[in-house]
Amino acid sequence: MVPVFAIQFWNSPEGAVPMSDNPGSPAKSKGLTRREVIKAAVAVGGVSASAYLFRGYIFGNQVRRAFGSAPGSMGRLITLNVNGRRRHVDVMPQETLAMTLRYKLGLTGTKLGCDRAECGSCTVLLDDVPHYSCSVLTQTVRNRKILTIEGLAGPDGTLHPVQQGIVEQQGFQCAFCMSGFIMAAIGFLKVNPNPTREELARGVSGNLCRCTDYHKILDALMRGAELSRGASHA
Amino acid sequence: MAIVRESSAIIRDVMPAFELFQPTSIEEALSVLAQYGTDAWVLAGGIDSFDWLKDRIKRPKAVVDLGRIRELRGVRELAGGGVEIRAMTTLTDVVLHPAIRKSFKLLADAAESAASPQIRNQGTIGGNVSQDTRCWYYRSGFPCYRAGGNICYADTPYGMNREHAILGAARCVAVSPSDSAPAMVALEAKMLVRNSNGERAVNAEDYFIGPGFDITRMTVLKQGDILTAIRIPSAWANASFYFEKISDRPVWDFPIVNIAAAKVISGGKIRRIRLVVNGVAAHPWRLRQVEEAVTGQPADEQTGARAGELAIADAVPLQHNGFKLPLMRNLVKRAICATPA
Amino acid sequence: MPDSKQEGTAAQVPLVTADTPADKSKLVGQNYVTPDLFAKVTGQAKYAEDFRAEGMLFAKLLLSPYPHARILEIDASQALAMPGVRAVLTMKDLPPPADYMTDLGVLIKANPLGERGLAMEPLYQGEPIAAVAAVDELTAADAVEKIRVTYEPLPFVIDPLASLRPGGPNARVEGNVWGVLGPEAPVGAKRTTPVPEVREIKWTEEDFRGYDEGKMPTGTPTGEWSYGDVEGGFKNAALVLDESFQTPNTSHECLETRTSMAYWQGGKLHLFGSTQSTSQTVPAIARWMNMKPEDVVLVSEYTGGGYGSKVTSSVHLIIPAMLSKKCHAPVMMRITREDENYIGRARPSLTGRMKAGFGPDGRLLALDMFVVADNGPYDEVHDTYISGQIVSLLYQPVAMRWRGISVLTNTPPRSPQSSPGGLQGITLMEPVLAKAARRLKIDLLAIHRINAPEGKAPLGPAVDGKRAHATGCFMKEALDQGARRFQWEERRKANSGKRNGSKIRGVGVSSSSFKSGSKGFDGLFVIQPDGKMYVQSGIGNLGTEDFSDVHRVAAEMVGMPWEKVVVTWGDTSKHLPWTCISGGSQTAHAMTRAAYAAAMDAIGKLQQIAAKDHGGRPENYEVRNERVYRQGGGPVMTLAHAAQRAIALGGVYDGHELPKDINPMTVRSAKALAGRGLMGVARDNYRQDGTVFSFVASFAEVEIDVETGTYKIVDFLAVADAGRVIHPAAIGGQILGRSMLGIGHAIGQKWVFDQHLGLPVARRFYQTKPPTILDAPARMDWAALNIPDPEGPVGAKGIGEPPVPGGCCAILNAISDALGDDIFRRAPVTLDMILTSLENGHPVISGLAADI
Amino acid sequence: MHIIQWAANPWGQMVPIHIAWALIWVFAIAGLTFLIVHAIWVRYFARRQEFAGPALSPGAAAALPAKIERHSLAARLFHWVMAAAMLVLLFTAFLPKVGVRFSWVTYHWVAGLILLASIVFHIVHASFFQNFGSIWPDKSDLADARNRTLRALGRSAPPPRRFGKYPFENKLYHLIIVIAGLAVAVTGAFMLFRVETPFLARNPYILSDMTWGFVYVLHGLAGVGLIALVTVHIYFALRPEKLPITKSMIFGSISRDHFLEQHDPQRWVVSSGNAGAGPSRAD
Repeated sequence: MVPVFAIQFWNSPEGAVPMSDNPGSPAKSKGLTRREVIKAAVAVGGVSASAYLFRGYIFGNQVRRAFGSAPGSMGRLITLNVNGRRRHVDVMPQETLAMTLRYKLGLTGTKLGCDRAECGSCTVLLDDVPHYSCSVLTQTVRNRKILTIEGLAGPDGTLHPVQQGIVEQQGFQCAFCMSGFIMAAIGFLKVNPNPTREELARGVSGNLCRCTDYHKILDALMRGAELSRGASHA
Repeated sequence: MAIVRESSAIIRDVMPAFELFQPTSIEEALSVLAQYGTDAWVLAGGIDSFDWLKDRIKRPKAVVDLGRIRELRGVRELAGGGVEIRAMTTLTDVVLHPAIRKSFKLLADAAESAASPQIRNQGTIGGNVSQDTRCWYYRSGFPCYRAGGNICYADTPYGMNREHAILGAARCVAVSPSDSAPAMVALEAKMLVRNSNGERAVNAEDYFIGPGFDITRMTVLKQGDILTAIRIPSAWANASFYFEKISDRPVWDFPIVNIAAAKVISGGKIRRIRLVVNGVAAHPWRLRQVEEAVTGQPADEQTGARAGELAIADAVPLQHNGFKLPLMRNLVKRAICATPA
Repeated sequence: MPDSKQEGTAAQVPLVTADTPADKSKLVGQNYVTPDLFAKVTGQAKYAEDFRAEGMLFAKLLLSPYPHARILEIDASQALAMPGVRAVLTMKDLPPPADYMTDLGVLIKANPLGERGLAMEPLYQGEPIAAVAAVDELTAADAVEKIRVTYEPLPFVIDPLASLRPGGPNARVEGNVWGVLGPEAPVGAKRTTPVPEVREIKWTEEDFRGYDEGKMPTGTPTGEWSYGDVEGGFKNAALVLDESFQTPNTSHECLETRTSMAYWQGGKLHLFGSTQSTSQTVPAIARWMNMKPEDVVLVSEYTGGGYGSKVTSSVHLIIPAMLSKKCHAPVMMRITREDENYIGRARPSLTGRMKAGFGPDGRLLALDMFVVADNGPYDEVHDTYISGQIVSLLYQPVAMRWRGISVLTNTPPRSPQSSPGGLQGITLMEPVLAKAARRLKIDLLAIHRINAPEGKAPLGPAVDGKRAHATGCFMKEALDQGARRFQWEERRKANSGKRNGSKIRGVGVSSSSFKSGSKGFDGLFVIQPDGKMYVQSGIGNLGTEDFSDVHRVAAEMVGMPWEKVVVTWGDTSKHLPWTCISGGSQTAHAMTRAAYAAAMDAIGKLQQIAAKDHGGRPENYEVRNERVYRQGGGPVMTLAHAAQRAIALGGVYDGHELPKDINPMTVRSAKALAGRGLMGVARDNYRQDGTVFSFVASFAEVEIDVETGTYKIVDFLAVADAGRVIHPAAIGGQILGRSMLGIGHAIGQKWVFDQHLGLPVARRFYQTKPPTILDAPARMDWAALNIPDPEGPVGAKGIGEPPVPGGCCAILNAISDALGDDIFRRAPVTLDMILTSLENGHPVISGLAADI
Repeated sequence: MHIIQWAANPWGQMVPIHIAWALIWVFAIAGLTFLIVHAIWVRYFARRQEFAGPALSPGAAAALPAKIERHSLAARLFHWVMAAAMLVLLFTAFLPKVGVRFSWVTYHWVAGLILLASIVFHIVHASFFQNFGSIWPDKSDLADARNRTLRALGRSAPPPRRFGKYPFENKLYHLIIVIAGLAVAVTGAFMLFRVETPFLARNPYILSDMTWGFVYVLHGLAGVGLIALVTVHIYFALRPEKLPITKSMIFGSISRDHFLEQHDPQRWVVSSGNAGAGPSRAD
């Protein structure tokens, strides 16, 4: 039941190093003084909290249990497909996708608002379908296509039409809920590219905004839908 | 005089460590369940489970994720017009399935009224019908009857019980929060339950149980049981359906009362009918007397009004939920005289 | 059809709406892409929990299971023995509360009974008692469970009226009310505030007569003021109403919890927090930490909502700071949603008794208002007092008496929430106004117009013979504009009470107002030789966009295109000026004034430099279009060139000499920036006659299903008097967004407590019911009167608060328009109340307790 | 194995909530074991009972009625009502706990009320209309018990006297059942506040959680205790040598021969027919 690669990589340093999207990760800042590391880390913001990762190594009991011989028991070293990249990461059995994204892959655009599948700030797409990543076990999304807010803009920085719509309409206020709304909207538009305002509202109704700027949010998302249609035709 | 108490610290965050199993067949799943017994937890969509785990109230040693078992997914049309929905089919897939939309719109409407889009994308039909009650005392991890204790915090002189039961209460006054469950009972669904001794089919009506029968469970599922599929017979295919859910919020909320009705009407008269209300008792509440009383009657306001009164005849309100009586009465009336859309 | 007078006023009023065409030649009043937006849409924006530091530890809180108890012992030995656990923090580890000198030179004495962040006598269930730092959250959480605490349970009370009953329990061992009231004895007058103390007040059984019939009891208040002949007013009244009403406790429920991360470096504390204010949070933290403000660095570039709950949010910020000090490592304290429910602040419910006398024309002749606030366990909230002030301004009662008492309860701590006291006061008053209109057969809009404030309208009590007054009120104009856009009269005729099957329609309107500006803060920017304008912004970025918007005023004044303006915000190590707190709708007014002052300072310096180099007197030169021009002539120098000259000249020009009246924080920042270019730095000293208030007229149409008690808001409009409009998109978002917050108070947001256990049972969003996107009205629209405030150089006013009560009460009034009087006596109006009232033919009287 | 089930109440205090249900089996097995051991003992090891001297001159014996009343009609009614209630209570209480699911609460509290009423009746009846003392063990019972034990063990000891109205074993059993019965009945009465009844408003807050905990534990312990007691009681009722007594609980009387064989007319004076008069100690 344990995936072969997990066993192979079990002792490899690669497995022990948090993979991160940015140059500031401790893996790459070897040799810096502690102060420099803190500066670098804080400056770029996205460094993985390696401690969060290392629990299993510090207290091996859990690691050993994670390799129980019973049918279906999972290994901890897995590969995820995030924003089109293969990401090799060490994941505890009870770890949620939101935690893996935020604390191990440095993808902090996915927010935790309630951690109870209620507010939608943590919404990501799994195979194009919106899910609350706070309520998905990372171990269960191996070999699924994970898309987060960071994966939307093109390499040249061109925004996704839905992002563009928000920029044009000055949508959202504090924007803590924004990435969740954007992902929910994109997922909805994939199955319903030409929605009425009311339909789109239903499509993103699994997301809360406490600035309660719902009206302007819908203006922006409707504009985003319009731009998306244009983009898909082009 | 001071009573001094040492309290055990309570923290309602961070899932405790457990061992995760992702079997690819039901047999495998059953063997893990057998191996761990009461220390095992079956994970379907997880929407209900993660509350228990993150609140650290339930602490299984092993979590068995059914997500990788192919035979537990998908909808299959049965010869003769019924459908079989495998338990791990998501609510979204149920809502969108053409056969269900065509013949059993009642179920599609019920499933669509549940929770939020993201939850319907992840939550399964099996999980939705089998979910635990949302009584806020029980969910707080208090040692109430349902949690194996000896008290009901909701039905006390101070209990906050606006959302609680008006029917079938027995010490525990919690209600079933499911939107799809009443539809299942109305459609005479059969629930297929598998355990090490094999598979048995249980009528939806008997699948859901009340506190009088077993105060700690909402369904007949016991340790080691897995709900594998739900079979909806052709009995009510294309009947005229009525589903309505009343809740405080139009999305991500549980029903205060919901109603699922299947009717066969000809010549303006009700020939056959199944009426099920949820959110009023610990299990979907089938209105047998009402069904008998209105069969053969015209599907009109009068019949509806009489049916409504009859429906709440045995209801016993708690301190804060008296409004559920007129609400249930009015919904029954609507369900009877509503003309198929 | 609307009368000609309305038409008349309407014609003269400049209006900004969502569809107002853009004017490229201007910055002020135009939409633009704010400098934070790209980072937000791409997920790059860093909120407090998005920062990481190598070796970062994680903190978890141990919360009190009791609503009130004394802690006899905390035994953390087992927790500390766990591998990976680094430290356990309790109250004993926290610095003692310190006195605090405001920038106005007022000494705020420390409150010995105030909140400490960690408690040894927890006063509400969920109050933090200890914090554990460990290598990861799982270890920290497991460690929390290993801490043994020995409690002595103490009496507790959830319902303020229960505490006022004879022999009722007190929330604190010392008593149930604060002995010293804040704003009634304005601190501005004194140089030192008295040390707050707690005393006990009980009412008599006699006072409680009528409680069971839903009449709010009235007894000894802690605050009272009045003006005019109230009794006489009642005598002459054509109609006297005596109504009791209950507003809800509502948590702010910011989507971003008050998570924070801290580490120490070179003796300085670096805090990454979620706070509304930037500059003002530094002295607050310094006070809690007993440190010098210079040694505190706060980073808060993006804040996920505040609404008054994070004005500085400093109380709990110090926990990771102290843990980090103990562990010599960075500490991240991730506040969970449940933690936030407890420590995240809430709006206090007000129970109100409103006795109102109306003339035959609907004029409010006399008002006797008594409010009881559910204060929570800590520092006194002033919602009681403000509710009276706002009502006295908004409805201009000829004579009025206000009495109030804020009772301590063992419930989570309160704080201001968008329109603190304003929401409650107006929500207590509007149903009375609507009922009066029905009794007197007056149109609901008319009764609002006839009582609306105008010009420099007076408010509150007379302090040594003089009543305070507003700088200017355009409530009537807002009502008239709204009536036109909403087609008020046509709608009332067509839809009011119209029945369709089980559905009934109702149309409502509400007035609203709130204080919307302060003054006396500093502006600071530097025009550098690269030709760019570098603006230092001490304003918090909590979504209002003020942190950037207000500086458009300065940029426009010095003729700087926005592309060449660089705004620095959210990091106090980056030399920010002294700034008002980002709360209470002060910023738009206060900081446009400060920006204006800094711009005037820069313009003056530019003119002087031009005069030095090109002869003539400074006033012969003017600044526009990135250049300095000779009046009536051509440009003499670019701003880039002027910046170089300023550096060469030094002194006042490049910030080596600074104004004497600016705040020490601004001085520090300006010194750090000196020599980089031409500095605009000044304190806002512009005079202002009166207090600034904004106004909103809100209109709503609802459709109620009388068989289910559910209702939909089919249309909503809010028209605001918010002074000069700086950024239409932002102001539109504020108007409708804050209206929606108020609508939440009308349709469902609430607390639920078990009074016997003293615990909240509603802990989740699906239980406390914040409004969803599907609760939003099917149609929504906004407009803003673009009338500059008569006082001050810019005339901008804040708009964060006044839409809230308007949103709430437009709905309440629409419901009663559909169903008639006495359907509800509390907010929110939920389907159970509607059904029961219709069923019984009389309103639900379930006691005057908020949390049910 | 732990005896009490604890749980954290809403304030985090550990309070007992009920006994460990495993005790059901412990006491059921204890009861069975007792009767098996006793049956074997009687069958293979026990000697015939011998009593001191002739009880009564044949003449006096002949004067006795052929049937001697042992239980009044009221007493018999009470016994059987109580027995029925007790059985219902035991089954409704413990069957669901061992997996036989049914809606039991209503039967349980109704039977409980009946038991309560019959107990009250019995106390009044026994105290004022019966020889209250006759059921409580007295000195001579203890002395005789000692002698009988010694003789049973084959040691020399004077033969015991015949019994009064109730044999010592009856008295002992009654004593224990009084303790268990009162405990279960009194605690049960309080527990009526926790279930839906037509005549009481539910209020779990009349006692503190801790007090409630002990109420439930006491109820449970007495309850499982009664499993064993009732088993033993039924066993004796069915034993051949005790059948006359069992019959007397149905028909009310025992035969003169049985009376003469087992009972001491001086300790159980029947001639005058007034059961009220205390025995005369004349030796």
